Amino acid sequence: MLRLRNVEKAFGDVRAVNDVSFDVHEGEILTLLGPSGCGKSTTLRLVMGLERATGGQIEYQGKVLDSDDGFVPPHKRSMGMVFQSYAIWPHMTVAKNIAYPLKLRKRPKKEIDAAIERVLALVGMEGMQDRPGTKLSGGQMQRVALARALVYEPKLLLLDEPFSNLDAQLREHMRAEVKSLQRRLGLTVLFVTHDQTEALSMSNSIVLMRTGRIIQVADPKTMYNEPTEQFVRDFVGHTIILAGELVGVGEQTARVRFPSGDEVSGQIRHRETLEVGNRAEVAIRPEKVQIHPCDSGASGVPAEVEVVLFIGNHYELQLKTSWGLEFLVVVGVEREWHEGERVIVELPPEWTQVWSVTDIDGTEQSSAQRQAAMEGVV
Amino acid sequence: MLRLRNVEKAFGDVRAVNDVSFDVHEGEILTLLGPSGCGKSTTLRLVMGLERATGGQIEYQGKVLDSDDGFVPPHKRSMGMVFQSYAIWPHMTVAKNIAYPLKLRKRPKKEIDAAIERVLALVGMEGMQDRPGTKLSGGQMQRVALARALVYEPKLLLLDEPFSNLDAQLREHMRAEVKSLQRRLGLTVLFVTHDQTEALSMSNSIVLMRTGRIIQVADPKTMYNEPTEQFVRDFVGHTIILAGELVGVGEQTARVRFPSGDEVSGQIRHRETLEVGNRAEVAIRPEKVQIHPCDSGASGVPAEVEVVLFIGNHYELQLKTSWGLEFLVVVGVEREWHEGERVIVELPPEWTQVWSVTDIDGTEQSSAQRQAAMEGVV
Amino acid sequence: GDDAFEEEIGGDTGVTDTDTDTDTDTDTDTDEAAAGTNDLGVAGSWDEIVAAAADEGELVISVHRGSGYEDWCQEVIAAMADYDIDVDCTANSPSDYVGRVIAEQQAGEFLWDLVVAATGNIQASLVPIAGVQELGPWLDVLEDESIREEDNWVGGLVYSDESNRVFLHEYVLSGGAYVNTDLLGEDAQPTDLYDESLQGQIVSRDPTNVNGGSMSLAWFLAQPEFGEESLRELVHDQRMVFVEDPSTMLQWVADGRAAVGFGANVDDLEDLQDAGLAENVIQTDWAQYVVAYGTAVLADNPNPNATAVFLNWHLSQEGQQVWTDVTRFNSSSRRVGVEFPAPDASPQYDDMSQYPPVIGTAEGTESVERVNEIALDG
Amino acid sequence: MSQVTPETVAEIEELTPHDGIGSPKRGWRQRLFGRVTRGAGQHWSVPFLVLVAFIALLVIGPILIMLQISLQEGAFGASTGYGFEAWREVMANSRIRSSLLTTINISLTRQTIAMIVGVWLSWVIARTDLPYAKVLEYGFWVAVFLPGLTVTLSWIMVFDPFYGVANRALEALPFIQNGPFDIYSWWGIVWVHLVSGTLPVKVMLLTPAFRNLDAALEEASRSSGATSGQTMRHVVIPLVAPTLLVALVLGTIRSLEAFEIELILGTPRRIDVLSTEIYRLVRRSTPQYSTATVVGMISLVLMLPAVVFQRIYTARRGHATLTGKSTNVPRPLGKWKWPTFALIASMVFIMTIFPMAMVIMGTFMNIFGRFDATPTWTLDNWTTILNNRAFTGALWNSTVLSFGTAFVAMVIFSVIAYTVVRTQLKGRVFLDYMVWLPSMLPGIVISLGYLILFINVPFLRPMFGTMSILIVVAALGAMTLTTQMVKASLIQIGAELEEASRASGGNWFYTFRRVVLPLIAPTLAVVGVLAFSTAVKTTGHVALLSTSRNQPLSILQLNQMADFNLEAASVVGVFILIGTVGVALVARLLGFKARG
Ligand SMILES: Nc1ncnc2c1ncn2[C@@H]1O[C@H](COP(=O)(O)OP(=O)(O)OP(=O)(O)O)[C@@H](O)[C@H]1O
Ligand SMILES: Nc1ncnc2c1ncn2[C@@H]1O[C@H](COP(=O)(O)OP(=O)(O)OP(=O)(O)O)[C@@H](O)[C@H]1O
Ligand SMILES: [Mg+2]
Ligand SMILES: [Mg+2]
Repeated sequence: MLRLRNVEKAFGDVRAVNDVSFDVHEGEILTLLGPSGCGKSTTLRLVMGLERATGGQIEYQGKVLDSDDGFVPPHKRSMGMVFQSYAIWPHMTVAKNIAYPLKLRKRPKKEIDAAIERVLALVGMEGMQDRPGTKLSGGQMQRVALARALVYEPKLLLLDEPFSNLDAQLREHMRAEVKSLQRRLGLTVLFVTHDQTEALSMSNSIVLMRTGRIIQVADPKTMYNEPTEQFVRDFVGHTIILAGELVGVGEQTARVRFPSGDEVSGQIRHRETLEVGNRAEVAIRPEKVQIHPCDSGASGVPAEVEVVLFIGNHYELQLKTSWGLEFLVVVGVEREWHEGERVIVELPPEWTQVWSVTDIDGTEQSSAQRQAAMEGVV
Repeated sequence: MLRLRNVEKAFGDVRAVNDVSFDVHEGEILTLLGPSGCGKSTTLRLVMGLERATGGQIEYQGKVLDSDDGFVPPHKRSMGMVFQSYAIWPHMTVAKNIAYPLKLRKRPKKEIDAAIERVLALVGMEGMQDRPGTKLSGGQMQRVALARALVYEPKLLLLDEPFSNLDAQLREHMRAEVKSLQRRLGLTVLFVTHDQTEALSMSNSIVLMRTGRIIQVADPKTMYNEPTEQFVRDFVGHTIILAGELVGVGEQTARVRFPSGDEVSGQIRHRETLEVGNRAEVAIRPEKVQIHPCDSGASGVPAEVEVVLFIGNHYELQLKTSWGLEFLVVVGVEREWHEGERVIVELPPEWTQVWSVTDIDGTEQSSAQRQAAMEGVV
Repeated sequence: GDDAFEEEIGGDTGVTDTDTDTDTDTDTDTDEAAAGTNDLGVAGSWDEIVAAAADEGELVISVHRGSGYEDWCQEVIAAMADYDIDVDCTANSPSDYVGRVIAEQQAGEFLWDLVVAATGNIQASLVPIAGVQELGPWLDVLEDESIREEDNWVGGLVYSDESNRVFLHEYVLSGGAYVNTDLLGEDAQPTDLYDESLQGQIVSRDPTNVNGGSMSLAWFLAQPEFGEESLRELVHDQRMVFVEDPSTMLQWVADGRAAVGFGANVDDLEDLQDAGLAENVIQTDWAQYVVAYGTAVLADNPNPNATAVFLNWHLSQEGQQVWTDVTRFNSSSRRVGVEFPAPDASPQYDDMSQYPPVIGTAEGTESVERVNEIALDG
Repeated sequence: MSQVTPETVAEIEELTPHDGIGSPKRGWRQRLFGRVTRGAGQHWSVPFLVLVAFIALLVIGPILIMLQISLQEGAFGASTGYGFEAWREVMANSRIRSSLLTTINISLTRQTIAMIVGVWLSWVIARTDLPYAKVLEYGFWVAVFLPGLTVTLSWIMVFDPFYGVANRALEALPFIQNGPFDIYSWWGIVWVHLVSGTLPVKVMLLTPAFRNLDAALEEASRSSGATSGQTMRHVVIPLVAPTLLVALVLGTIRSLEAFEIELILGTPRRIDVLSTEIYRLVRRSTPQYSTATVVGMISLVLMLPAVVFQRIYTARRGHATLTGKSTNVPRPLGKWKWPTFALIASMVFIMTIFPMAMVIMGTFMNIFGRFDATPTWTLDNWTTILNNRAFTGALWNSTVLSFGTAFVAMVIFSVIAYTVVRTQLKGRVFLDYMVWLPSMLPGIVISLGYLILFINVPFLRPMFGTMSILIVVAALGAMTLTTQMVKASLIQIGAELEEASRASGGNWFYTFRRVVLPLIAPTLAVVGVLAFSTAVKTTGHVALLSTSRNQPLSILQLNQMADFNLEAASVVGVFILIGTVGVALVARLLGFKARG
């Protein structure tokens, strides 16, 4: 339905979007994911026609929207958009903001009134019709922006972090509503979010971007379980990374020894770069790790509980290995953990991956550097 | 350190903040939590002095800031604030935005330059000094806003959803930085967030608000495990609610029978309102529920798996009981679940609570109403 | 010099072009010798002229700006309506008017038939470039023979200069010194003004402005016993004070802020005295001057027959009586037999030599310019 | 796959938002004219170029004509060739040099005071919880419409060194012998200018700009520890700088042009300014157009750098201050609330109520300001005017002229402003500069240029003698004000507000009408009303173009003034006042309604 081919957008020297190609199929939810400033909003703006691409081609429903030869203006694209900055018209009331797309389409007044009421109820703002657009709380503005995009049921919805200022309940509710709307009306949604839960749970496929480029396109499960790059692995979900020395490389698995002498084995990623004797990274999702009391006799890496964080339905434990590496794991609430307690961390080999060590600059900077920067401040 | 007493703020007819009293102690992180539009931002603005309270009194470090008798203007309050709307000055570059509070304090140029560099590194935006304030992505603006508030190390930091537009990685990083800064400098933080994880994990105490009023003030664990009201229970974390008939009321526990004939027992909340024969609500956190395959012989409520959502480190199952009630549970990834599968839901009595049925309008409207509203739209 | 001058006129007025268009076969403007035989573009007999005038149906007149002239326009419109001539009568300030006419004529546009106004500007600017026609031939075609007779005009057929283009039909007596009788005697003489005690006590409408007090002061130039040097002395050594408007000047004199004032008309004084003010102020019979009002036909005027009909009415005794009745308070006419509304305030037509050169004639213009220069010096 | 038609391409490309910010390494050409052509950047549009050419003809035409006149030697109309005689004469003239200095001095003093006080006033009116702010704002509007001459005479009554009531009152005090005030002085001129126009106009123009300011930007500054003054200096003023600069440059241009007050108050002390010099030159028996034009050109040359600076600064720093997240929270004045109100209300009294009372009273006075006249009161002035047979026609002409001008100004010029701010069309920068020109030569000089232009250009010639020519000329007179002010207010509006409309399916016109127009409505109301009142009061520009058929009230008033019949002229002034005040009221109500 929507097809981007080698799309590029440069603002002067800044290449906000660089050689981006992907397809969005009818009726699907595609999520753009990536670190702040990676070009997600710019991509949406290009699709909407609010910016003209400096290169490449955008097609929609078989028509070329943007190429070297021509450009279709936003109002002829029949898409709907929620802006990251809301773009609530300050001179209109809530009702007028929402009625706007319908008035444009010359719908009868009665229908408009009914639609406003429905959609306001949908976003939980009934009775706020006559509030001026400037006298709303942040979340209310965001909901009005969402209501305005939903009210006229465009075929393609572009949502730029539409729930970022909503509380969890409302956010879940809105997610469900959007998904349900999308199913009922067969809408296609191009979605930008910084919330991984949202990205993983809502999307049919995910486009992961970084500094303007696409790194991986995949469905949520694949992206989570089979990241093609370290950057993807680290950006999507949490990963515990333990560096050690490669002591054995097999067909599918490899063994790594940690400074403490403990060894673990795991699945090989990017085999070609692994050589015995080199340093390697052992990566595992925190929820796959098993934590045992130190007297349980389980095998694994010994560590000490440094911090216990309560996150409602689970604990986050900050652990520290004997050689000083710190990492977080997530554990259930069945058992209480205490700071200072010694534990054994079991890394089940089927969930453990072994990567060669490369530069990790996914977030533009290593945490060590950041740490240094912060020390400076205080 | 900061003390609010019966603070009230009315905008015309709208009582945005109503009879709010709480204390923030030196060096603590206090989080304001509540549904969108409940008056969180307004409370922060009152503390900052951007609005004058229409009633009550605000004290800070022993001085009265705002009362019927007087008012201390914002610039004399030596607090720092991150605005929900960022409020980046469009006529200044990133560096100038951040330097502003320091220039006001007449710090030497060298010190300012160093501080800017440090704080930009801290928010992961090094090298963006000379970017105009308007040519930034949403997340970058938010980080500049944060940097601007952190750079001059005010004693009291007011943060209004400061991470809402950041990706998970960055958000976690920023959280850690703020917490670490807060510890090092002994800052006091008054924090608004819609992210429960953030609220539960970062705060020393939480103030839960609703339509301008305080509902509960407690530390995170208490709030999660011992909500004083249904609203708190439902707002903080997820709750599975199963309605049934009270068949037995004991000292501490009660038994409830569901339409299917299955019975469960749980801890009593608000005893005085419970009477045998009445309808009652059985509430349990989704993570406390145990799901067993239907052939496992476990006891509990039978249900069918309707939807399986993959959330990275866990699954969310939407289940449906035989009498048609739908609810979500969270399960680990050890086992794959299939849509259509029949399961047994076990409710461990120690985590199960029994509440009397009252109006639940925590989010201003029941989900049934919302559902109805939405059907109307499509 | 002269050749270039002639060329300029011929070229710029584009008369040759217009001639072919408008059936006039002789060049009115460039060849003065041929003016006598000039075909004015009027029909043969008077009846034919009147008929042709009705055909033209239009007449465009510019009249002096100020009170009464609009009323005169209404009279003209009424009178010409009898001949089926529609009169477009516009009040213009003469200094604006000449610029306008020159610009139009240079563009080959000949829009005006007649101008009836104070002659100063016309004499100075239009006469030298033959922007107005020689009037004699026009008088020759008029039905009313009395108009052509020297005896019917006091002083004969007088023109602003020897090119006989602007016919002076009215002299208005103006000026005089205005003396505060409390400070100076009723019979104050011009020599009294040189008394040291009057330094800073003499006020004049700004003589650096053509229409200001310069005309009264020109009187000093014309008197053999005064002349240029003593005028300089009067203006500079006696520290004459300038004001912009006559009413202020008179009020200053009346209030004793000045002893003597120049640059008002007797009607200005009369207005004040009617209101019971300035009763201690008298107008002297010295420092009076005469302004000429003239009638002229514009070059290549568009409606020659109507022009003739108008002149026939305007210069008749009846027409002159109308002029005298409706224009200024102290208006008069050179036409014999016309009654003046204020005979005392009218010039003594039989002895014009007692006045300085008539303003509106070539010499008058020159002397005013000299006063300008003297006033501007210093 | 269907391709886009060229028309669609043209349509959108015109409307692609642009920004004036470029990399720091730009050459003077770019700084002066904005971005240079680059691929998808600027583009051509034939209809737009035709419009630019037409405006260039109307704007540059007269100036070239005036330039030519300034080079003519000899009397106007009898020129003997071309040369620099007039220029040399002006340069050598020490009087003109000192007038130039006085002009600069008076203008700068006035503008500085008006700017400082005006910024404060409009900020208080727009951004705080000042009681009756809208009423007070309207009070300043009315001050602008009062007839300048009568107001000047009213102030003479107060500050005249001899009988001025202020001096008399002070002399009643035991230790003061002579009242200290003298209206016939440099400061007297400055004062009357300030209260009768300079200051109220600033308030009028600046208030809407402060309204379109997101309150959070100010709040962020105060939260960072800035005092109100610091916030003003570092945040508020830079943010509204585009509007401030336009108001400042325009104000300066206007003050170079004004001469009535200087003529009355400056004459006794021989305080001359360039505009009075020009006035005198064209009033000579042989009008000295060449010299007058040269003097006019001097003020143009004086202003050019300011105009260029204004454009460069705005292009570099023009930033949206009204975005899709804006909040509008008035700043509480606290205990200063009522004292501030009292101060501003007394200013409104001084600038509006007092002079307006004097103007109206004056029309019923036998001799203006003379309460000792018998009879003191009379209806004669009214009967004179009402019985004037030209009155009804002139009233009608004025109505047509002023509504026509306001319409052209608001509709056409706001589209031009939009084009300049929001598109990448080739020629828009040229247009932007050009728009300044019509106000840069005094009306009294440029009117001759218009006359010559209109009779010499074949397709303009038919307008001659009709109302349309007056409307065109009056509109040109209002062009700078309208275009530049609307431009400045457009700069304040975040592009996303328009984008949201286009994303909702609104085409350009719908978006303009429903989003842009309401947002700039307050400014538009101000400039519309100013255009209306300038048109209704205009004399200089149209003096040479009106005939009896299209003569407006203002020219009729001139006829009264020619006789120094101030009282009757005031009657016409009252009609003008009533019309403008009424229109202003309606415009305000509509403007605020549109704005919500
Ligand atoms: N200037 C104003 N005038 C009138 N009502 C206002 C104004 N500002 C806020 N409100 C209302 O006051 C209530 C509280 O607003 P506030 O901004 O404090 O909410 P909040 O808790 O921060 O919500 P959110 O999470 O959506 O940001 C809201 O219902 C809002 O609509
Ligand atoms: N108008 C502009 N001029 C120059 N650079 C820009 C402009 N707009 C955005 N950028 C830059 O382009 C890059 C991509 O911006 P974009 O808004 O698409 O990011 P994003 O992925 O949406 O980020 P976020 O999650 O923070 O919203 C950023 O580095 C940003 O600084
Ligand atoms: Mg973005
Ligand atoms: Mg908020």
